[in-house]
Amino acid sequence: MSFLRTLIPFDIIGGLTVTGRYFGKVFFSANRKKIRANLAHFTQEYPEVPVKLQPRYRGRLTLLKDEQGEIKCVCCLACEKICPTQVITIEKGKKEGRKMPFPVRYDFEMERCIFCEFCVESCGFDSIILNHQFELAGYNREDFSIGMDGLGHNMFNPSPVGRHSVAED
Amino acid sequence: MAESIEPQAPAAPEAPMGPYVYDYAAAPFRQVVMPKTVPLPSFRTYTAEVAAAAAADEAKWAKQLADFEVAKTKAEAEGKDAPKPPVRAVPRKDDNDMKTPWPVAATDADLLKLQELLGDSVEEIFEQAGERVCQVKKEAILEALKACREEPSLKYEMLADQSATHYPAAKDFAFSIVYHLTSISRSKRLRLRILVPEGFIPESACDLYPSANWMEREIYDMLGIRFANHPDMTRILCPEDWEGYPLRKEYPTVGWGQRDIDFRDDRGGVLNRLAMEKAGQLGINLKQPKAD
Amino acid sequence: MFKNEEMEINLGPQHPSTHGVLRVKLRLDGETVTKCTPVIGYLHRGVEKICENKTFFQGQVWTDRMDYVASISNNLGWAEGVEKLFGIETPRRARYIRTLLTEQNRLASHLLWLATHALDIGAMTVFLYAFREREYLLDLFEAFCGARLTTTAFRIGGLREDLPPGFIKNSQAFQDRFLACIDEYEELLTENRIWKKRTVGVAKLNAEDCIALGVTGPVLRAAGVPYDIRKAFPSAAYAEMDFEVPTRTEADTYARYLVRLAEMRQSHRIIQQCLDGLPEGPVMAKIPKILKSEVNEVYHPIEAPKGELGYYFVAEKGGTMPYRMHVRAPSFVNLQALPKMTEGRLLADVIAAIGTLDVVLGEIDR
Amino acid sequence: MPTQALPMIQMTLTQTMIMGLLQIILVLAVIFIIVPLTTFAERKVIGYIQVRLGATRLAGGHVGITGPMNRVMWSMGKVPMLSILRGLPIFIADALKLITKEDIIPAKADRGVFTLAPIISVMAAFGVFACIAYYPGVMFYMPKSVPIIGGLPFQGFITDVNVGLLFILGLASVGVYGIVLGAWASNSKYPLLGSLRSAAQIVSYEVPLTLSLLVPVLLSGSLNFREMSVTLSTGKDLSPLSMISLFIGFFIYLTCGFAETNRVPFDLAEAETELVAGFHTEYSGMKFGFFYLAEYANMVVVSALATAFFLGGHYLLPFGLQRFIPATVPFLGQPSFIFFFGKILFILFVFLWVRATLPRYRYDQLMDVGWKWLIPLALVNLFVAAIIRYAF
Repeated sequence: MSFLRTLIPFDIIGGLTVTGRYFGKVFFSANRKKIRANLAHFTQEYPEVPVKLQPRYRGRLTLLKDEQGEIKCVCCLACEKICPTQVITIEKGKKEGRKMPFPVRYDFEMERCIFCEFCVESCGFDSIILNHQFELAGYNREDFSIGMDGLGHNMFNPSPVGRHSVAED
Repeated sequence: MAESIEPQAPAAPEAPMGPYVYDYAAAPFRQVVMPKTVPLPSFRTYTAEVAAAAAADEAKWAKQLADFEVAKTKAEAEGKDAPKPPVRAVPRKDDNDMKTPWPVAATDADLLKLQELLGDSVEEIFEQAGERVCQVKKEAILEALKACREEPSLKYEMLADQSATHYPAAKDFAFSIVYHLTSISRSKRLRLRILVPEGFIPESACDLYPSANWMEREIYDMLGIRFANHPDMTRILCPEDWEGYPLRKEYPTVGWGQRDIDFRDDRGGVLNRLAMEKAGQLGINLKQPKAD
Repeated sequence: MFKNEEMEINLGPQHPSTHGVLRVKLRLDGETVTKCTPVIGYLHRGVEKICENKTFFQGQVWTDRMDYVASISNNLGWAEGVEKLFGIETPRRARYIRTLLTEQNRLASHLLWLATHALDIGAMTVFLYAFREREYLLDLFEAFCGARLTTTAFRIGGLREDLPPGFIKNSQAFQDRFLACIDEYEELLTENRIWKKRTVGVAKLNAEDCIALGVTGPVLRAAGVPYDIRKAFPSAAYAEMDFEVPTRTEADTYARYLVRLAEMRQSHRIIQQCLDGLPEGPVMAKIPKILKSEVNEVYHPIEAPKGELGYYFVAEKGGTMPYRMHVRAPSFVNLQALPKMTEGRLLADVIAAIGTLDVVLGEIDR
Repeated sequence: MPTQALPMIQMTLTQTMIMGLLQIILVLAVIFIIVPLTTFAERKVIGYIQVRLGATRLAGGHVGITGPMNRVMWSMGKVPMLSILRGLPIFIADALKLITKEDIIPAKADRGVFTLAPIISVMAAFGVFACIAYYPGVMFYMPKSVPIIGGLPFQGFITDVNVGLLFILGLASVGVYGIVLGAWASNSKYPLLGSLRSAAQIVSYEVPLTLSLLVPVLLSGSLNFREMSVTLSTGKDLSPLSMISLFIGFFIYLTCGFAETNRVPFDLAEAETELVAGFHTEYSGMKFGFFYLAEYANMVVVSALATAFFLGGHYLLPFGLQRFIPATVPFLGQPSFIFFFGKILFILFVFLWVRATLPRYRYDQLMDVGWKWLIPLALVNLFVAAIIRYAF
């Protein structure tokens, strides 16, 4: 009996059935259905179809402004203290017509950031968030050092490289 | 013609990498803060501390009473109102879910059995945070491990973990080595502890528990404690030629050779100013980048 | 007339099937291994030293990066170890959610193990099928804590936030389809003659050797020892869960494969119980903002997917940082058994043995 | 039947050479199309089996010649048209990459042998195609207007050797020298192990392969590729029982074919997870490309042999079942180029399908399977075939 079982490879046929079934499924569905339909394959066609991120996704650190366009940060330095890799540097300053302290400098070194969101957790004024950017690559180290000034590449705007990953919230 | 006579400007020194170059040996993050205390949990020390604290509290109270008496008699003598009698300070009770686990006297049968077996070799037994701790003399560790492993009422079959801690502030020892034993059949755990001075070579547990092989190599690698009769006492995680033992307290957190050059572009010269200030305070040799 | 020499060959540190930067020095007589020496340390980052300089709150992010395949298990060990150090009682809902996530992470880790182990042995399709399910789990982690691998999921005293809306529904959707997926892997592998030939009787390690070498986890259970820390020293909400500890007695690679598949089924069961019986209540205990420790030392073991993961803390009086932190990494101890498993066997069995030990180099080298 | 008897036409030497050259060019062109297409198909088939899409980036993205069309399709929320062919140009890209890559020869390698080895491999693989009949007769006649060769028949094979099968088997086994020599010459440890495995494997699997091919030889009574193919396919002179023998022989042959071409589950010579890349670890550039070409050409050869001898060759039905369709039926009863290539493509698909499904044998187990199972089985099958041939 076992001799026959060895001769007739039912086990291998079983495996081939599983893979063959998937081949058929994907072959007949992959290129015919609309995007976001119930596809048999699991590949996301990433640059063409935007990635769907969860609301709590931890991306790049961003400073927020309130309705008047005023920076919300009041320089309590909680984020600077709690940061496990010390990537935030804040310098306190004064500004005309503002009672609370004002950050003259808010520097963020993304090259060492580990995206743990401790800074956001420690912030008592909801003045920072981690946005939904995950495409954060750069060509040189200066690209990873982000401050309050700088054209298009600062703490308020999303990084210019991440064109496909900014979520709408 | 005038140009050719003019002496050539001396060649500028080679530009340092990046905006700043630190004197690594003197860099602030290298300044190691050595611990002042010996955080070695021990029921004996704890009871002594509690007793001392209670005595101090009592003495303070007695002093307050005495002061009050003095003040009272003084006030009576001067005909003023009597001062308020002192209130004994009640320890502040925090409203939170924390119950600090203090060491308590050993009541577990295993610990008592171990003390009975080993006799004088046992220095201390106690329990803390639900864990059984037995501190034995450093020469008797092999004997203690053998007892734990082979005594039928103990039967700790597995050496789950072995590690060591550096106590530079301690006087008569430098390291504690802990052995975490597990009894799979009885679902129990036990911690054996020895205190060894610098340079002492404890016996290896490899013969009794082969799992100690790599753990002891790691201890040697990280803290520099050698073990006698170990089959292969070499470094395991660091390279063979590594200098120093990283988990000792005098070893700086940032290893030798790490570059501390800031690669960010300096916005408005703020960083430069800050760094110069800091360097001036610390007396660090901070070269300025070449101006171009 | 002919010179007869043994050949020394370096398997790694760059090699397709050493799961990272493991280097195994092999001495080969033909294809037979006569001596096998694992060399580790290529990924050593000094986590223990770093954690001595970070507060109890901050140190958790380094645990993500040890066993990066099962980071939630590592987070659980850290959080519960620190809670044991301070004597913090965690709310019941938090413990249930921790159990839920840890078990989901165990599934993710075992799926990755199955994927890479099968790929090592040559079955490349199981890799993608297992990754498909793992992707779903990673999306769940992303929904809960915002990251897929480096989760930093828990906080000392409980959780940062409650479960996000839709989490339970999505988990239930995963639960409903997962058992069929395991059946699919079994269809591809369990009865396959080549798979059986490559795994049955390969890399044996009997119970005595396992215990002597400190080997824990599925490798020990496949040798017939029903030692599971979730049962023996229950933490989180495992004491309230109803599950079995699957064991086999063959102690070979095939038995470990079956044990891990059975464990995935048990994890599925635990997740279902967590989802059904999730209690209401707060998720964070009342603790002071800055934790100051007393002189204490604890060793807290949990059952990570690879075996016993232990955190050993020494705390000083009034300290906000651990005086000493040590990790008992399961892969580190398990890897000691590699020479015993492979010496005298063929080169291809070394690959199977590395795969069946399920080593993660981030955890071994720390 | 017109296909049975070849027209005997006296040709001059020049005419023979020119016709031969034309046929060689045609065959080479077919090889150079089908082999890269196989690599593309490998990406796609294995991709689909593994619930992903395979290669889609070339001619599938927003840029390039097909970019505008794709952009429109994506913006409409649909995957691009012709998307089953997305990524098709990758076989051109592959070839370009291999040709333009730096050709590294390790410092301590034996330069001559190192260069010779891939050439041996690729020559052996391509030489085999000389004896394969793609069509068992005249495909068409050259038009009269062509000078010198006007009016001559263009046959569906390069040469019609009387001992064609022997030639194929002999030349195919030369291919292993390429692997062994290349690995030895690279003076490295992993290739050495790979080549030892490969040599042992090919030597052991030649035996059952040849034994399983002896069944068609015995049944058809010929060694000529074209004659064997025609006899076995039409099944006119064969006993119906010979189908059993052919059926078993087919599976033995296919198993040995997997081993001969070093494909999963017998890809020990280049077992990626054990020996990094096996015998071609040190090869790069077009030298590696030659090994690559040889492997896929060998796959095509194995498929062609299986098609011709077991699966009914140029006719529709396999294992001599063609006898049930009379030759008078228009398309199905006639030999056709399409059937032959369709079956080759199917077996190539099986190669990929099996590659995606099965794990890999261990070295000693491979030997076990070869010597303890396949050789006895092939011998028994041969014996059965002999009985069928002479008793019925």
